[in-house]
Amino acid sequence: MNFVAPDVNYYSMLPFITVLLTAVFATILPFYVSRKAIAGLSAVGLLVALAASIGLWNTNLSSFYGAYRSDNFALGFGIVLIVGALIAVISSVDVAKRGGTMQAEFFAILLYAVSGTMLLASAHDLIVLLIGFEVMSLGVYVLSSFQETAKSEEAGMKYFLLGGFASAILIFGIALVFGATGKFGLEAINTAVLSPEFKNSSIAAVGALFILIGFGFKVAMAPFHQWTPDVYTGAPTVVTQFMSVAVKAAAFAGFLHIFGLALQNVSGWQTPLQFLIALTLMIGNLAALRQSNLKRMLAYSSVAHAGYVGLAVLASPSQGFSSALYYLGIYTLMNAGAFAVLNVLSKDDDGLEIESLAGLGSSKPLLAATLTFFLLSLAGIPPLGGFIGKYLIFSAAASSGYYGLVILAALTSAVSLAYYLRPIGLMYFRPRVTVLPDFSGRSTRVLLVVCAAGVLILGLVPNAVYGLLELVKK
Amino acid sequence: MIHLIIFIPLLFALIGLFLRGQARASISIFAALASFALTAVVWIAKIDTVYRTPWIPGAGIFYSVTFDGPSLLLALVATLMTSITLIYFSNRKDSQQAEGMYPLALAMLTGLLGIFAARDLILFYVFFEATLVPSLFMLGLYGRKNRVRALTKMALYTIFGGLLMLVSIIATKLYSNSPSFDFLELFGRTSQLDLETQTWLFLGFVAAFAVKLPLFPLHNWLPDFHAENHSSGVADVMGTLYKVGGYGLFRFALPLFPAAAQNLQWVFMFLAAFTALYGAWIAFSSKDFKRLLAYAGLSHMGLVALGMFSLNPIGMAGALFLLAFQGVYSSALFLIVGMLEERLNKDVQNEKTTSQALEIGHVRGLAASAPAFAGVALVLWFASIGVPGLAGFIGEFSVFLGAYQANPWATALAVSTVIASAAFALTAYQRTWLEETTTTIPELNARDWFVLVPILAVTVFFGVFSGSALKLLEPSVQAVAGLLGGK
Amino acid sequence: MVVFVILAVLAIAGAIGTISFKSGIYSALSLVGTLLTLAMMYVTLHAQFLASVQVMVYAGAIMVLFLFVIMLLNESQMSGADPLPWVQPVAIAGGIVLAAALAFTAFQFKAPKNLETATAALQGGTPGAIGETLFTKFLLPFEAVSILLLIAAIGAVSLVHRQPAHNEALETTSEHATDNAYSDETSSNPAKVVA
Amino acid sequence: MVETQYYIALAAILFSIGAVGFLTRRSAIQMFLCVELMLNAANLALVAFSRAWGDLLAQSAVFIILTLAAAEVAIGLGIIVAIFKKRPTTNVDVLSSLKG
Amino acid sequence: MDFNHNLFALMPVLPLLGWLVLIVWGKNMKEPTPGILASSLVFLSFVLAVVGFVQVSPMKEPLLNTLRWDFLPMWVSDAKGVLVSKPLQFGFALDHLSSIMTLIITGIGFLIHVFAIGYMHGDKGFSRFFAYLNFFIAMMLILVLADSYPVLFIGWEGVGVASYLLIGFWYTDVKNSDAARKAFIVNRIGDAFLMLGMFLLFMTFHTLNIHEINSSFGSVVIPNVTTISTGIAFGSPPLELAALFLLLGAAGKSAQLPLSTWLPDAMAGPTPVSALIHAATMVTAGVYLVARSHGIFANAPGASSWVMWIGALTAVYGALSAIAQTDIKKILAYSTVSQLGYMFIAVGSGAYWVGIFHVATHAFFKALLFLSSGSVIHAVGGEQDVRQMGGLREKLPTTHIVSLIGTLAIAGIIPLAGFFSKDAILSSVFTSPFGGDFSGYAIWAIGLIVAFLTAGYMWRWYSLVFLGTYRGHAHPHESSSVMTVPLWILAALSVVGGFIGLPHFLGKNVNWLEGFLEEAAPNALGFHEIPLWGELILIALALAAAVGGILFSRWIIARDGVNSAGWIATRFGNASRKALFVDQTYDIAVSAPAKFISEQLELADTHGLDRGIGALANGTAEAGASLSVWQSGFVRAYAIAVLLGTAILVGYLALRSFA
Repeated sequence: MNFVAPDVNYYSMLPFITVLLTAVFATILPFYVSRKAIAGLSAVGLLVALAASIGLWNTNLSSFYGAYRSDNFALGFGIVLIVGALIAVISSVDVAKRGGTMQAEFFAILLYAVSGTMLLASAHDLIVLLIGFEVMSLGVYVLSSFQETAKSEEAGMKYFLLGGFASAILIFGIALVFGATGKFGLEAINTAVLSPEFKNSSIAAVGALFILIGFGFKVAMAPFHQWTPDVYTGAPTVVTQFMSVAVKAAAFAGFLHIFGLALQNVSGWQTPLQFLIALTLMIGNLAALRQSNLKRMLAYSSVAHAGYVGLAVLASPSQGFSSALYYLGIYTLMNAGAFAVLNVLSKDDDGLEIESLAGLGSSKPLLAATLTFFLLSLAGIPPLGGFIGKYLIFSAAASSGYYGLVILAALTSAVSLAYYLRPIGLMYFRPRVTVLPDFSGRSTRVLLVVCAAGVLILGLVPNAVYGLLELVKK
Repeated sequence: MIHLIIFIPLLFALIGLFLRGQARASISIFAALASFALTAVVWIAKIDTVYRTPWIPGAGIFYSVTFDGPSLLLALVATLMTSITLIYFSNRKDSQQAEGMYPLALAMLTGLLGIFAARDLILFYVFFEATLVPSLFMLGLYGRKNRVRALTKMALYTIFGGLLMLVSIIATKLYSNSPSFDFLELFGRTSQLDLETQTWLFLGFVAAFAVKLPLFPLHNWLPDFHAENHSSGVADVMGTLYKVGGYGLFRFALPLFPAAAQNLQWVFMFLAAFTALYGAWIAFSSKDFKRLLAYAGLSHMGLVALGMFSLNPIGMAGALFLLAFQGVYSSALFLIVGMLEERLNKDVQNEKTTSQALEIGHVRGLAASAPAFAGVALVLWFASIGVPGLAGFIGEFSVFLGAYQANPWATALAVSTVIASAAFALTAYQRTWLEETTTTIPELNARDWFVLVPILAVTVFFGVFSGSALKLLEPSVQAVAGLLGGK
Repeated sequence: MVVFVILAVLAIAGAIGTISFKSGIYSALSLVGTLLTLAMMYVTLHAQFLASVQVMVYAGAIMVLFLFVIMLLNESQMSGADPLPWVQPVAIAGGIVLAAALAFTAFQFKAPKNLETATAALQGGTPGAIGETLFTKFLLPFEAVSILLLIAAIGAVSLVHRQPAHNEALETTSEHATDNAYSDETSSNPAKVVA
Repeated sequence: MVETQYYIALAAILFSIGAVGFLTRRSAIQMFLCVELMLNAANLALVAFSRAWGDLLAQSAVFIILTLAAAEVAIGLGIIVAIFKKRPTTNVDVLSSLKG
Repeated sequence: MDFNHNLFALMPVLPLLGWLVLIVWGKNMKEPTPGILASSLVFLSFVLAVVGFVQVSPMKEPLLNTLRWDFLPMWVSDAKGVLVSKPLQFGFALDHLSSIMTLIITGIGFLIHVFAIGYMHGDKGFSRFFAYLNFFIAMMLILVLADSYPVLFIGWEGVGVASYLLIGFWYTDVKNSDAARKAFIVNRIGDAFLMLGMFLLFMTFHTLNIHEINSSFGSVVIPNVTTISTGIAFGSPPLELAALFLLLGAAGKSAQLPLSTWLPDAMAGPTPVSALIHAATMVTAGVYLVARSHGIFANAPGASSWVMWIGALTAVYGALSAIAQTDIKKILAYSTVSQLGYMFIAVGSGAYWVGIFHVATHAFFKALLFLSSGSVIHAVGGEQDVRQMGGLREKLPTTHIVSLIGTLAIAGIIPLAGFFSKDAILSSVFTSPFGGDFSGYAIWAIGLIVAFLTAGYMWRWYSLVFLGTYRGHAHPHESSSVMTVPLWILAALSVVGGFIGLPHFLGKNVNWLEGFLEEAAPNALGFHEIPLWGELILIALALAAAVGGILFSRWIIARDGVNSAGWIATRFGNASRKALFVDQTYDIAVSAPAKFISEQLELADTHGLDRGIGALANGTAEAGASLSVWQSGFVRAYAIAVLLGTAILVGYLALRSFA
């Protein structure tokens, strides 16, 4: 029995390992060290992982026979995820007392979930991808029911049950895909599908469909989006922030990998996906119009944005990957920023009535200005990054011929202006009605300014980042 | 040199944010005058080099700007009028409460100069939408009672049109598979496209420009925008300058899709003529001065659209001339209304209600106490209804002359606006200035004259010696007309 | 073939039992029955090691945990009207459609190799064979699963650990939270709870 | 040797029964049981395919999914216990305060 | 800049300078200086006009000024179809026709300026009045000297603006401002048609230069652009339509029938204004336009006959309305409308020099009549109602004599100017090529009747004001010499004026004016000859009509007594005073519905469209609301969506592969 030495290349997994190590330390140390130190430790850990990912850029290493590959795509998503996690960690520091995220385990579980997302982003094997998916999901199930309030528990429960149901479907899909191709590796599946003696196209199609539904649920595409508003509103705001940004980005990484690489040539999933995207765009934007609670409105808006990124999945991999990555990068900054502002302004985790924002422009100028930046960028107003992101996605989808969807996306993003403009209008053009608590410490202020600057720079000088993404093209 | 002109106002707007009171006023006025001076230098030194650097090379977007004929003329008018308006605003007593106007106006000026200079479609779109934000803030921060309704209406109209244009911009680049969005590269390729695609792409562009012009069905935001704006008229002036629909049509929509333009010519000419008549006809019975001027502006824009869609060189040159100089005298009328309102509202309360003073017929016979003021107002009203010898006539006459060659019936309809505009202008003028005196107002003082003299000079000078402005427009109109094969 | 039919019928009966029994215990027990039948099926599919693992881990550990929790919560019978009466028939119809479609696609499966040669490579799914693949070709998932178990453990602990959070702010919120949690609960709960 | 199609058909049927069970039962634990059933159906399909392809990888994948199910049970029951300890019933419809 | 070419172009510049000076520094000038300044500037223009007249009379071609600049953008596609930019030049041209007009404008203008110094004595806006008068003279000169239609249009609208300012001079009274606004708007309607005419001309001739168009009938080279054989045949449809547009434009300015309602109201302005603008110069601009574009009208028979018919109908309408008027100036206003009708008959008949001849003579005696009524009003302290006057023969001897001369002149008594010009009109319409078989004679007959009526109402005017006993209660006194001197000059001109256009029977080349205008405004071809005795009969009949009119009027006044306004009481009298109710019909038929529609549109636009857009907006919002209802909060409801989604998609795939 010849013993085949496993090809383990630790250097390529450096960012993943650093996050894992920080998670382990964060699990052990809280018995000796104060909670703030743990937050600092996790932030440092994430920064080291960030540095490692940037270091690995363009190296295109892989280990475990290609099951774990740290190519530019994975590293790009890794960076986006780490930034999302960093924002969550920093903004959790100021609201720890109120947000019920006091226990030290909060950071441990958060970091484990982040490692899960990084695994998901760099996996080139269905099973590894599944494990990353599950680690992330379990982490977030726990985090969303972290607060001892009825709302948080209800959110956790709902998310867990529906999540379990969806992952069962996902696993059945993986089984069917294996059945049809006999392979787990993404490239291997693709070669199997293209090879002449590939016979089980219908099994593969059904398998692809099941995987589409599994990921559709996690990415919150209509009609599987229904859990998002309830869970986002119920969970603590910091967790919602992390979920809406990092979890969604990681899910899209998996989505792109599977449907961009493995099932590229399997027919049958494109039309349902178009139908899902159209539904998501409409439901996401229309439902948000009538919301009176800012947190719930941002939840529906994140559903809508899932629709926009879905367009990138449809587009050809060469353009689709880079525009999706750029969009998710910008989305992370602006959405996490918006949640950070919401976080410091609300007295509890039930979110904030939009009406109570009235007059914020004069009472808390910095918060109001940064929130305006984020909302305008979410709406896609030109000078800011949101516009460039939307433009790239629209042109990627248009170049693969999905004009109908692009026009629908344009119209729904016009509708989205209505509900993004309302808070801005209230903040600046209405006298103050209620006094809002302000938990923002120095760290959140710096965070907000950095995010707003990021959004502006990515809007004005996108080439600095987008140029790098050129290399993501396969 | 060109970037200096475009970005000086924005730079000083940011600096101005940190200053207060008189310092902010003088900085802002200096910025506007500086950009005006530089534009004048560009005009005299005839610099029309195209400056082009990659902005997002991956997506084929380049930062290419130049000031050729029409954009230079429009830029001159924009910078001149902004500096005059800011000087006027600094004279006003209530400029302390609305200090935000300075940076916002300068930000808008940068946007406008960007629009006129941009040669890359995406760059044009970015400036086109970005200019909307300061305008919305001006309306929102310093508007009247139901300003938020007007604000949302304007925002939605513009964004809807804008996004449709964005989609057709993307589709243009793809269909004509040109390497970049640069107008010169797209220019040759799009005319080979078949008529059907050209028409769809053309309609995408026209949707955005029809909102901005505005043309009939999409004009509903304009009266509310002007009625609800700050009574000093600064926001209205910037709004008048922001009517870039006509320029957009001339620069991008018509040359890129000649076949579609010729095919749909008669539809849009009748629509434009109808808008002109519709605007003038409603102006006759509008109650409030601001609304009256809004509808008068709508009627002017109808004529600009008529000239543009006539695809006839004379018509287009006239439309550009009218577009440029209506920026001068229509804005001046808004300033006159502002001065009037300031004189009548001695105790300017900052409660944002529609002040009585602006209602037509509320006060009468002001000429008795301020004859010079009445004279200046009369000259500006005559310029706005196109009495020969003033700048309005040159534009209007050439628009009609050109449009008649293309479509006599639509022009006949449009010429009737000449009568309707005389009716509403003189009625409004008579209600406030003539008839028996009900109130007396102070005569124009030195500072008012300092604001009004340049405007009158420009209106009269370019009404008679219009040659120099026409020489500016000639080359590019000749090029576009040659392409469109106008009759 | 006969063995397969018997086992299939048993499995389906067990599954139907799990979903139809009212009380938790009976459905858990019928699920255990299904699991055991599946283990036997694995044997026929040349996966002896998996069969034993299934029996030990799944039927043994996990189901015991389930029974333990069901006992712990001694939840009474489901009472009160179902707030969503239309869910049941729609679910059943949907399930049938799904089953039919899947079964139909299943029968379209064309085996890539003939069974004999394929099963030979399996070496009967003995622990040795599986161990070898696990530690060579399948090493990364094997390691990755360890993270999964780690987070499961910490998650469970932190969920329990939540209650006696020691900071005063949370103290107040938690008392306050739990009281109103029930108050609005019962009022909003349409099903009249039998005390 | 029984053909693989039959095993897959059986897996499909078990999967659908699990799905229906998830929707009809109103107690959280029983819904969770149904999810476990669906997972087992998937395992069966995988084992059947591993025999069809003669590839032990699928069996080790089943091994992984087993541990995954175990972890999920740990967390799931943790949450269920944490939540329903304070509530009289494990009826999941009770948890419907978040809506709109 | 060579001097002799651009000297005449200075004519409009001087009064414009006067306007500028008076507007800016007018206020701080003491009473008479603005008047003197304005009058002297107009006098200088008059000198320039005379110099121009001397300079241009020997020349055949029009004298073009060299100081030109680009005014309007214009493109013409040359032979190869390539667009060549040929912008329209802002320039002037002086030829025989325009030099005569400049003489009339500056001459009469100067006299009226001098008269106005006396008339406007003591008025608060003294300098403003003379500024506006100078502005008017400048604009009228631009109109007359223009060498292309758009430059003519500048003068055209310029005089419209001047008349608006002057009619509404005493703006504090609502009636005056309304009259001014009405005048401007009705003029604007005429201008709109003139514009359409210009566009059509450009479409057919590719140029708007007047001399190029007039000379382009038959194939001729249009300098340095193209040699196009115009192919514009005699009476071709675009030509007829263009001529019609020009006619409607002229009708607007010269208060012909469709657009004649504004002139009587224009009397609200001061009397010198009525004399200068609404008698002598501005209203004749329409006649000048037709004469200037003689090429077009000569080749458009249909349009020319239209011109004649409109002239005839307006003449009758004017005469009938003038008979029963009670306001001294209103009588003269309607008389002007009727005389303008005469001029349109003349130019319509193709004899353009006759039209200009009547413009000249009419300018003399109508200005005379207006100024004398001005001095009468001045004497009786602003009273304008003839029923409060009478018996002023003794108190105002000079005004009486000059008014008598004026009345006889306008009636057309033998040696005075009116006789010759009216006779020339009647004989030209009698022999006109455009008369066709019937309409020539019919219009001649109408002309005779109008001559009879004119003599009648003028004599009534004279007798009501000067004969009988003084019915008013002011104490009239003769006006100062500054007002009587212009009256005497005008009286002399009314007497002598007729001799520049003696009738043919006195000899072939004895008629100076026809010869002088041979090139500038050649007659249309095809005047048929009438024998000598025929001409004599026509003259006799014309004279008979005039004398008969006067005798009839004397008989009526003798019958009902000079003080009783017998004619007014009858129903016919009432209709005549209301100017045949034309004004009222316009208000009901045109302005009321236009105002109503405008109000409805305004309401619809501000609220109607709002509701529409509002409905759309909350429509989408409602859709959003219904979605949140679907979000029921029950876990199992969400799961159902997942299951159904799966079932449908898989079913779809199965079916697809099955089908």
